[in-house]
Amino acid sequence: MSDDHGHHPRPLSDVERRARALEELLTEKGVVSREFIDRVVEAYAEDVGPMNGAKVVARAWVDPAYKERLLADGSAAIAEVGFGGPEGGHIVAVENTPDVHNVVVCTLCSCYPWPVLGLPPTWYKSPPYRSRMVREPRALLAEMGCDVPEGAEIRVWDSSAEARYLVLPERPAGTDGASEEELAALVSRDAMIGVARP
Amino acid sequence: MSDDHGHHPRPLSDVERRARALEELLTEKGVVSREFIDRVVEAYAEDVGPMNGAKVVARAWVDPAYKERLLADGSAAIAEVGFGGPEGGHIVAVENTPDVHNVVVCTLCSCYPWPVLGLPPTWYKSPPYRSRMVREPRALLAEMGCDVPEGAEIRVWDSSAEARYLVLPERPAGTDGASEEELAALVSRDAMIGVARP
Amino acid sequence: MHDLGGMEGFGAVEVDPEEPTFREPWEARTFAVAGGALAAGGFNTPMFRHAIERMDPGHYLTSSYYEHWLTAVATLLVEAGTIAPTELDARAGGFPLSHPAAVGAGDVDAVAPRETPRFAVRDDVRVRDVQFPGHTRCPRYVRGRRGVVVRVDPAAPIPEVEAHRRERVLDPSYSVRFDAAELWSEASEPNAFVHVDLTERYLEPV
Amino acid sequence: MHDLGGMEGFGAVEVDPEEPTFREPWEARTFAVAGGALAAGGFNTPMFRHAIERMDPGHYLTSSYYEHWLTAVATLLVEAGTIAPTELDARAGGFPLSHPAAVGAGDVDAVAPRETPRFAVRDDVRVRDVQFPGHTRCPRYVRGRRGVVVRVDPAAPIPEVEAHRRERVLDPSYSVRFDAAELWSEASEPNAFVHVDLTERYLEPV
Repeated sequence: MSDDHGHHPRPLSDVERRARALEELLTEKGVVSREFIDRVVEAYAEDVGPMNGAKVVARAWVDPAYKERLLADGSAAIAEVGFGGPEGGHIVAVENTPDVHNVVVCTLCSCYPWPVLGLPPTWYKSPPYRSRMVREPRALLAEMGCDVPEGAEIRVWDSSAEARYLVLPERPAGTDGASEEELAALVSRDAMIGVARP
Repeated sequence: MSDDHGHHPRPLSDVERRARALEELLTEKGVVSREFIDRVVEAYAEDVGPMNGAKVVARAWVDPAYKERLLADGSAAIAEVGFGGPEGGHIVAVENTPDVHNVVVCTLCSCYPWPVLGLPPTWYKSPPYRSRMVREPRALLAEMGCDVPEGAEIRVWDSSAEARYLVLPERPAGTDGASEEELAALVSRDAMIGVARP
Repeated sequence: MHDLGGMEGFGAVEVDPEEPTFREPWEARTFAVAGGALAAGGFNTPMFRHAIERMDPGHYLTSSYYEHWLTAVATLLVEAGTIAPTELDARAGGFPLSHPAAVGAGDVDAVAPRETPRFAVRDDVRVRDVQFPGHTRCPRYVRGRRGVVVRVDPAAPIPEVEAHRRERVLDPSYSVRFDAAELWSEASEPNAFVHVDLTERYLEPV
Repeated sequence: MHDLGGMEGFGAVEVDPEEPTFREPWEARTFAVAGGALAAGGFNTPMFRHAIERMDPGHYLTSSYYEHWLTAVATLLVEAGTIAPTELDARAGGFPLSHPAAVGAGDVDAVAPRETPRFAVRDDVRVRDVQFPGHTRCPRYVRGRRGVVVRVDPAAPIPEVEAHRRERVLDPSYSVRFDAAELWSEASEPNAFVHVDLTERYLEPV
């Protein structure tokens, strides 16, 4: 059992008791080792996912040839920058333009491009987001603070199979002199899901 | 406040606290009177609903002309026996035969013929019953102990508008000499919903 | 979450053969309070049903029938200004209400009453494939499906109009018979039929 | 209960901008335990997803993402005989599991792998109107609807076969574009399109 379990000053909640029961049983039976669990927990403790995606987006903004490769084969172009792994085998980058706004959802579960965005936030996994984004995307985007111009087409991508989507936002105006690093700092996770503009 | 509230030896549950809050607020504001509430509670305390339906069924078993009237205009024939009231304005009786088994559900809420069956049981209002009876009636009926012969057609009635349904079960074999009163004692609520045979 | 016909995953039907009419005293009192409050406030049945339908789906599925009533009546009274959420919270220590309606009176067209049925028994019909984000009595599982009229009923108030405009406007009404194979494709049971009661505006000729 | 696309009544999306990757330590540990246990038991992703999908709908909607993981992993391990429900209950004081599967391996036909796509970009297709009571990745809201192929993807394992027969059998795969008006009729937003990824067996030519 990890040290974590010694730190609770309050009684465990129901779900905490269940999580502990399962962990204890599986480690006692040798199905999973404590070392494995601790190592995974540590690996994901500092989730730098969205920073990876931001680097990819910034590179595409400054390098037209890279952008072309990214839109043609997302996973390969992302691997060039050094990222890959689980949920990254078939990443598709979709490009926002003045006429097209892309947004990503997974109505059936919570599919998400881990190598470039990390693990998904709670709202992305929530029933309101999953139920509404395919049915009333413009209204929901506005509610979330992302107003899409009336004339622009909205493309919702429901990741129902193997592809995982990364939205390539429009490069903000007035950033002509910015370095790739400065540009990456402007790219938010939400912009790469498509619920915000960078 | 009624006496009921003095009888709790244990702390109130969340829903009890809410029910009490609403009752108190509405009586204090004069929206509903305690007398009205007590009177309704008393009126429904001894719910004789299914006995009413059983009398109607027994009458139809012994009186072919009555049965004809019942199948032609349920509410009118039921009024002859003295029953009526809320949720009884348009009762439709559907007849079981060796070739046809009828069963009633309300997928959208819990519509039910109150004057002849009383208030519905919890299972009738439950998501498993409401979701499954329209999709796998034969399997669900078998699960509930009501085996419908393979050759018999199953007719599920989803009470989605004004009509409320009463199943007229088949008269059991070997009851030729029975009186109307004896027959009524054989008719169960579940048989009149269609999830049992009398 | 109320439109449950055909949904999967709910498990076995649990029957308590000894169940009384009301399992606990608060259920009987809520039944009575609801009846009185709905009458006093002039809330019609479609409004009441819609207030239940607007409950958060997780709350709807994990609460009992009379908790649905309690939540819906409190919601209607709060929306009418009769009681304040703070009053409820103060006494109950938290009182979850239903979500606000997604449509208002202006979203439902005023229509003229109709009483002469367009369809007759044995007519083939198709349920219009419409998705209305307010109160409706057209179950999702029959939308777009073909059936046959088996009974012509007296004209009945249109649920959408009664719930959202508080007007009783009549429309012809039918019982429509659907073959299970039409509703559930390969997953259907043989020799099974579902009869659903539908107002004429939900139907189109085939 | 997982097939949420287009369902109504869930209210506003609540965003916590300060949310860490894991909100509580048990979530991180469950994430790790699940990864280890799924690998050790040879449970594939469709089996894991199906175990989540088999949660009681009320439980599904009122529990967090990692409680879904916890429930699904425990269910798979109990079904495999690795742990006993009594062991879980004894330690946790109650441990709700998912419902049993409605279909078994015998309910899913063995099929031959296919890799050559039948459809091309710009082909019109219709989603087959099939209702399968097991694991599927064909969302309900597109069944019976017309769309157009916008991308041909590498062949992908058929979810039904992988979940229920534990076999990876490939089928061509596509991204299909649907006009919102085709999906939601009068209630749809203008100038909106939904792209859904579907394996070929879900599609038929128009």
